[in-house]
Amino acid sequence: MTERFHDPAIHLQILSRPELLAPVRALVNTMAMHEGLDDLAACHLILAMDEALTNVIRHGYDGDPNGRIWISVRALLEGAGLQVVIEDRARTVDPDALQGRDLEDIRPGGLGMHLMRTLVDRFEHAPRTEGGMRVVLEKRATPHPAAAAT
Amino acid sequence: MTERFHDPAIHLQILSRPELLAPVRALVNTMAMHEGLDDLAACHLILAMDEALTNVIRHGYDGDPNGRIWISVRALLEGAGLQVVIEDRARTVDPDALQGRDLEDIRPGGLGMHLMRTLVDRFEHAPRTEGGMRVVLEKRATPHPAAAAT
Amino acid sequence: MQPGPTLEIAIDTSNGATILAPKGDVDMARSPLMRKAITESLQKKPTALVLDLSGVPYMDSSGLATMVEALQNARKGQTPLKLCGLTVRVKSILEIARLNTVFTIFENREQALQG
Amino acid sequence: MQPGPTLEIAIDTSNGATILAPKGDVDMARSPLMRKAITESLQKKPTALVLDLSGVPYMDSSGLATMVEALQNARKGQTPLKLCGLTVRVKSILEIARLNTVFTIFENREQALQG
Ligand SMILES: Nc1ncnc2c1ncn2[C@@H]1O[C@H](COP(=O)(O)OP(=O)(O)O)[C@@H](O)[C@H]1O
Ligand SMILES: Nc1ncnc2c1ncn2[C@@H]1O[C@H](COP(=O)(O)OP(=O)(O)O)[C@@H](O)[C@H]1O
Repeated sequence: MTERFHDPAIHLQILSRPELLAPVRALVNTMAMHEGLDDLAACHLILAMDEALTNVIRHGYDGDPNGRIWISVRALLEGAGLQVVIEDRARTVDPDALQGRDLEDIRPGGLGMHLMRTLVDRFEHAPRTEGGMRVVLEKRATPHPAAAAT
Repeated sequence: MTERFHDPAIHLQILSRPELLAPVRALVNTMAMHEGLDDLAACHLILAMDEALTNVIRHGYDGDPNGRIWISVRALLEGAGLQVVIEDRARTVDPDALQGRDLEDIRPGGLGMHLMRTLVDRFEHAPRTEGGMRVVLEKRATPHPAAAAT
Repeated sequence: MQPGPTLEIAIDTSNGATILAPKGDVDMARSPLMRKAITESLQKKPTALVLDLSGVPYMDSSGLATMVEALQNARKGQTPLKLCGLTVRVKSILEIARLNTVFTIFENREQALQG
Repeated sequence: MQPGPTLEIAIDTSNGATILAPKGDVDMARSPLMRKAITESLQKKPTALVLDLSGVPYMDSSGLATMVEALQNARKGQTPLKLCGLTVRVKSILEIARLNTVFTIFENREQALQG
């Protein structure tokens, strides 16, 4: 897998606090535009990241403002795009249990899982061997390129 | 010193690449506005940080794109404001030797040291015991408050 | 000492209708502030509640949830809830959440007040 | 494969004068692109070179250095160099570097072309 990516250009460690979502979005949005994503693609990537971080803060760390979250951001090697990896040492959950709700069922909340799956070209949610969870998000400038294997 | 600050809310590790200046400025600018700095104060803090990072990339790592730079950002405890600490493992220099030039001498370059000293309420430049340099920058919402000691 | 999250919300009235115009990203940190403003406005039983989102460059699912809750509460009190001024990004987010057909959406404030 | 830094620079001409309007932050990554555009423009010996900075929200010392160099080269070629459209942030940065009196600065493009 490593040969598919540039070095992670940026590693972040943040505390599990809602007020840090905006600065992290600003950083990734700027990187995304630099890596060739257009305005909406950049928006969709930062929304997926925001939803993942919100879940870690709210459900993973149960609102504890001193949990640690690690975020690494790197350019994709093949074509323009960005990868964001989010890791925590919070609650470990079975990804299959986190399905989110049916969108036809209009009610407040329960949108995050659906948004993450819809917004990016690659979405992975897995337990870490060290405990906690890892979310991988990838967004390409031209979604799902046929030339991904070359 | 530690009791004067909140936990560093954000730790960053970036590679010594000019294209990463913009994303880091976006992050710190958003945090600065959240911490109560006005638009110009936020601009002055990110400019001072930008100058420090530019010097590390250009002079410290001599343009090597794979040097590591660590940035930590925290809120000041007393009154609104932000502290940014920049650390590297590049060349260790004597801070007294880095005076920058006289502003009356109009020529391209040599402005960075002057800007850093002028733009923030606290500026420190020191060798790290582990090698490399550390720059400390602090910007308050109300510059130089008399109540700093309370 | 750390200033909390703030969301500037301009409140206007027009012929008995209330217009709320938040300014800034509506995310997990800020949506509770929008929620509070909406709840307080609905309690005053305006003829309509207009959310002017022209100053909102970004919204996440906590903002969407706040608006869905607002819609449900508005319906209970029989107050029409109208959105207007959606930025390109927020429009796209509403569409992806398939909420664009759930809300009554107008181009701008004037049309929302008339419609 | 990594797209390099880009700085969109609109180039206009008016009565023999050249107007360069960069769009974006002019920092260490982007100032070489502005430098190149300025050098190429000066070589063509326009009657004046106007830098319209209304699309530049931010500039660091590498951008300032580029402009000081531009001023020196413009003087050598006896081409008047004029700045206009400074945003509040860029104006403040020029003042702190005490370069605001070194450059000839106009409110907008029209005044720069006349002045
Ligand atoms: N990181 C996590 N740790 C534990 N539980 C989680 C995590 N992420 C999501 N969940 C669970 O999955 C459910 C669905 O998540 P989501 O679709 O984001 O909706 P919401 O967060 O609004 O409830 C959550 O309600 C929560 O129970
Ligand atoms: N981190 C650093 N490592 C080594 N030398 C440095 C560093 N920062 C500054 N310097 C030296 O100090 C000088 C003045 O820096 P500055 O005022 O920023 O101007 P400039 O970078 O444009 O030359 C530089 O030219 C360089 O020789």
